[in-house]
Amino acid sequence: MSIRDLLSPFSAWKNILRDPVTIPDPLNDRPGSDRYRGFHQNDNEKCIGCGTCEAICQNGAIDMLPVDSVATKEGDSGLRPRIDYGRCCWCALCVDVCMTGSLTMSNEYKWVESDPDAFRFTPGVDKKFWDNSELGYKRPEEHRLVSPERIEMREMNVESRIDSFAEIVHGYSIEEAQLEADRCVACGLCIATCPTHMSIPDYINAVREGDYEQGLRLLYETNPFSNVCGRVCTRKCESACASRHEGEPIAIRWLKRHIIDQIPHEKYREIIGDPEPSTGKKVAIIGAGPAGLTAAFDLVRKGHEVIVYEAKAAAGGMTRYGIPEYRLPYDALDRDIETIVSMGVQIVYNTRIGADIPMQQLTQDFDAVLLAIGLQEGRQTRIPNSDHEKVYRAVDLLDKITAGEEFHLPHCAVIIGGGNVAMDIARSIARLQKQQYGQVDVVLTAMEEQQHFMADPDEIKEALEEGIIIQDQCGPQGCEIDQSGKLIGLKTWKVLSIFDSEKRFAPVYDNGDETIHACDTVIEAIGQFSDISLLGDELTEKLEWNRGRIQIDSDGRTSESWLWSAGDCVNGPDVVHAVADGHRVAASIHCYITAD
Amino acid sequence: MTYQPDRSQYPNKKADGSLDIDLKSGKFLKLWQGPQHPGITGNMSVELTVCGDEVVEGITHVGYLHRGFEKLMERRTFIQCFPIVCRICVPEPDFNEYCYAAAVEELAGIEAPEYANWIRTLILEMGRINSYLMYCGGQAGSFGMGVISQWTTYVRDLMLDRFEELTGARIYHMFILPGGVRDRLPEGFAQRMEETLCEIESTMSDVYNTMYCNAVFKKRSVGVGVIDIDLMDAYGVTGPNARAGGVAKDVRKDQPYLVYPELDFEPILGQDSDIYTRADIRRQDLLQSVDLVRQILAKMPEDGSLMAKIPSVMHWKIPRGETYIRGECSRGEYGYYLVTDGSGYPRRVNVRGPSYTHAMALLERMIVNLNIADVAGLMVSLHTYPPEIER
Amino acid sequence: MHELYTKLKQYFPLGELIEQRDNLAFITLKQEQLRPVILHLRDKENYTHLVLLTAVDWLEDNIFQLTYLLSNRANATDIGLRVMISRDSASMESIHDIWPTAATYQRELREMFGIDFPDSPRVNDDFILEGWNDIPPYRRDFDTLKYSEQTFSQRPGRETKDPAEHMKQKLYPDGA
Amino acid sequence: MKEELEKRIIKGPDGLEFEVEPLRDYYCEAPPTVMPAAYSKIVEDLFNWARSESIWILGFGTGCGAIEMRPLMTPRFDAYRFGVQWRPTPRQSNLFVISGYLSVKTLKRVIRSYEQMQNPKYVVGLGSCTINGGMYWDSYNTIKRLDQYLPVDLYIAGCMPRPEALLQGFADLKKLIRSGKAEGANEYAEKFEWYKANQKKVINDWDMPDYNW
Repeated sequence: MSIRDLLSPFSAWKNILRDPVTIPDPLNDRPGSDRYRGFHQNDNEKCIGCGTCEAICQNGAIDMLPVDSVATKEGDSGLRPRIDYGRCCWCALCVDVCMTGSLTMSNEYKWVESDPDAFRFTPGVDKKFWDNSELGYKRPEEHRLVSPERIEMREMNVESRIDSFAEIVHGYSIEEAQLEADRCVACGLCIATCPTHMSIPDYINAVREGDYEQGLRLLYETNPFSNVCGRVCTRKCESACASRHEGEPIAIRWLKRHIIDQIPHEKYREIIGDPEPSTGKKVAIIGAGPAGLTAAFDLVRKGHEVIVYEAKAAAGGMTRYGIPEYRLPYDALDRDIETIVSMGVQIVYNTRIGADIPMQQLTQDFDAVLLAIGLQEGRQTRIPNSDHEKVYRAVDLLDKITAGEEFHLPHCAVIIGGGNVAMDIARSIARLQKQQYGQVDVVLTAMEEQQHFMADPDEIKEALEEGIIIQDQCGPQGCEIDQSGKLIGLKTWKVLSIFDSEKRFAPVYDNGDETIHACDTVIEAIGQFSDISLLGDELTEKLEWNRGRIQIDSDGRTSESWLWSAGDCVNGPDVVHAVADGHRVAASIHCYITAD
Repeated sequence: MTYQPDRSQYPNKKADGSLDIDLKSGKFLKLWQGPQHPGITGNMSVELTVCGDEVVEGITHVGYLHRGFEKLMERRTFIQCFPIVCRICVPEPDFNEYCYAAAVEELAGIEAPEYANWIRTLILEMGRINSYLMYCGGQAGSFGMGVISQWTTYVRDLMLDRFEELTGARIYHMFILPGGVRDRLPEGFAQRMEETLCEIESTMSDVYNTMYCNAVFKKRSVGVGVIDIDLMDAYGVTGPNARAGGVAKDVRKDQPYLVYPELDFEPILGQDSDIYTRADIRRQDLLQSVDLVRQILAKMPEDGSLMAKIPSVMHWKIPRGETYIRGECSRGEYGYYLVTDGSGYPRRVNVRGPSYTHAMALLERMIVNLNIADVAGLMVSLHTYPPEIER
Repeated sequence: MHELYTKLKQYFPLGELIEQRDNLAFITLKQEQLRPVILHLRDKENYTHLVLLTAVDWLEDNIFQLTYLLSNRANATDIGLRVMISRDSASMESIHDIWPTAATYQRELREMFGIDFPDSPRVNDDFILEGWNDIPPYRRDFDTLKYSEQTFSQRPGRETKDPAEHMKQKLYPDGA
Repeated sequence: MKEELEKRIIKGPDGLEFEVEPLRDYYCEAPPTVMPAAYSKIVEDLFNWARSESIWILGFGTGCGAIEMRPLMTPRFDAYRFGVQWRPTPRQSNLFVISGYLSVKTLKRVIRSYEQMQNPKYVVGLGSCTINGGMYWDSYNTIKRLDQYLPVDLYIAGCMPRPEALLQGFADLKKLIRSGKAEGANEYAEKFEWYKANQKKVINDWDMPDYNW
């Protein structure tokens, strides 16, 4: 033992001169650090109540409960997370996974109570002293637990698709679909928004599990037009998707299509199952479009006999005669129809009710009749000279293209309208021009600004890629005709505003900003209406009407107890709405005819 | 002049090697050290049978902190396991986070970005410093020197402040997650860290003068609690406990992980394998970690990616496989054995904390013939943390 | 690793080799081969350090997998020896005479999995649990949540709603 | 029953033999009783003030929260200046800080330690685990609600609560004691049967008398 070992401990005495390190007021001197994970905050405006925080919490600390200040609406469940601080471990996984970024943490950390039940609270709703705290943990920018980017859909490039009507979109491979399905947090906010309330999280889960038969079964529970909707659905669901807020929504439509693609068509019947035994009841349906056939499918499954009368030579309605082949190939549509027919639905083609069979006949022969005639007539702009023979309606042309009828293909076309039908006709014409003339010359004019077009943004993007020229904010004023009576162009004025302060249609133009779009053909694509002459005068007289449309109740039933109406002719053009409608009236008809 | 106890009263060995202790004889006394006892590390207990003031048998009892982590993890998804693993070892939680994250990454075929690996290394070394500081206080306290723990706890708290600003929490950082780390270094972190490191160094020099160069401490620790070299393998001794006996084992060198290959350090070795040597190895290790933190802050890239691309955590499945990941924590080899079965949950997780062997079989062997007063000192010198034994 | 495997194969019938990393491999063994292989590895191949001994419950195959992880300190490589034993009256030879520290692991396995290691010291004593009267908790067929709910009372007053269900009730209660 | 709890004859160093029956000799069988307040309110207030200013904590780190005790005991946070200090034995303590989760095995020791503490005594629960099970809500080995087994005066939120939060807790506890509302010990005596029943429901090998002080 050295003398040093005895003396050196005394060196500690030098600390006598040191300032104390004690924190004078530890209760107030020590705020949590900038990124401290303290007590929770929730921005209720941003929160959509998707419950992903509840799902990821390994402590079961979060409950989703309705709160008074928030209403349930599309894309917002109206529930808000209530956190149990008898469970929480402040790991911030809930903050990390929050789909909107509404959930954050303050840097406050002092909370003492005698009552153990007081530690349950709804952040942002129950007032707490840390509600306005600025500092604290927010999810760092790069730190994402669920990928915000959707898996890109492989599709044909512009060069190979511009002269072809082959389907553009290739569909996901199994790996791609599973990656995309993995992005879904299965919150179910989309279900309420889908018109037919498809069980979206469940069939996405089927994709994830690779259980496509279960997926198909789920699809057919709510939608016999899954081939169609998997391709051309307006996918309202994706606008309610929780992933939309901090990234791209889940590609719900493509995942639906993926399920369809994975199962051979021969197996559909087996998976869907057989109809119920016959009830002996008969239902007539007018129009073999999505609404009519969906209702037919439902009713046949219930054991009723259904005969569908179709004026055209093939079924599908607007999905066949309105939507071009490159978006919805006919064989895909045929598969949906074949499945429906295989369930026992009889379709009588080329038979126009009113002309070939009188309406009265149906009322006598059937227990119920459904009117699902769609919107087959194109609206007209009624601008000067729009009665010229080279001014067409888009639906008429699309119909001709589908039916393979001859028509004069314009060298240079101007289209009026900014909706999906305008895009369809523009892109169809462009393809035909490329095939026949070798070059595209299509101008699309619309009153709205391009970002407010009714058309799907993907459609606009692809149209532009295909060489279609879009001129927005152009209000059509008249067709220009030369001395020989030949159509030479469309005159438009620049649109300053479309609606007035009460949201009524009242366009204001700058007539000094006039453009003549040179062309040999003008195509109007500004909307459609129904031809209801088939009803006959007597029935038309008897029915109740509402602004030119047949008055129906919430089940789609008209004022005549045996007649229902459904589909586009009731709701306006949308496939998935038509399907939803089909279900609704089928349920109502089933109730009616089985009641007595 | 060494103390020669009177061993005439000692129990005989039975045929199977165990001691023939007859409590009814009145020669022996059962003494429970723990779980509620100032001379025990954490919530565990040692059941001592003493004869006079010498221990003839010591049996470790654990399980007071058992929460069943390995079971709980089997019903949590891979991301949900991440916040709970750090609870397995309270004073040095980060190794759990790292080992778990690395095991998941290996089985899922993910590679964490380089920048994240630098931050991970930084956190692990900070954690080692903290753990050693706690040890120093405890070791001094076990021999009656309360003031050392006053100092080291203070500087440890400064380090906790650094942890807080970096990770957002003081004790359970939950910062290293499968795929990377949560966030980057805050503004001005390196400078504040340097101040903290200087404070630690100056405190450690005080500790050196008052504890390591202290006749009382030396008297009680030199030559006491020697782990023979041939026990090292038999009892699975790792870390400073092994290095104090000259076994040059340091996972950071032997199976380098994270960015250790790019750091400059040599394992610190001792000779005598007694309490004093182990304490001294840990002091040097601490200073080495201080140096490593400096190296990391100097060498790490300015910026980089924090997270590798990981599958969506809500539906993360990992194919069937098994692996073992180890790291060199302040007490020795910390390891995670992870088995996956293709589902979204771990099939089995086994946590191999160094205390498991040190505090059970080894302690029970070393404690025999020790003076009662030295039991606490020996236990602390093996540097065991009960929660990682029973998990 | 492959080299060692080929070498071992000359002496012992071995199962498959899984090379997880350069320095970590798993070899499956027959139950009765374990002791000779361990002794060989320890004495001839310098695998002197038992890192861990644990079990995995493959309930659906009615098998316990025992993993003995051995480490070679000199060249820093690890071998995991996997032994599959039947779950029914599971029992395994003790190796506490090879590594005294194995006794602790065996005690834990006895308690948490119910695997018996005859002759292992204090193997039947309470280790971590005290007064346990259910099936061993690490077995897959033990449901910890259920046990916890039955044994301990949770604080009442918690309820939660499913967003999709709630929206259905609020927005389209009749299903359409 | 454990060997050391069995009745036995012991021969003392002086050669005299005597009988030892641990369960009777080491414990007291009398159940706890309610301690009435002092006759005069002024005196009781004075007592309560004195109690509130001498919070002596039992040094028993039952769970992870114990790690934040040491900073409190040391100069930086220095709880001693607030009249808070740590004692090594229950006999000298009046505050039991349950630092987080309690495994069943520890609960048994906690009950013994608590019962050995002198009246009036207080219990503070740290963190989520004492309130509703915390992150071990589905564990088979931890209790979920501390108030089923011991009367709890205060809970401090956090996992784990920081030293500052603990200091806040001590400050609140002082207020509680001064206002005469910290009556845990009396509550324990009043509802003794209920507490015992709860305790025995989870502690399977109950090998001690019902009350041991």
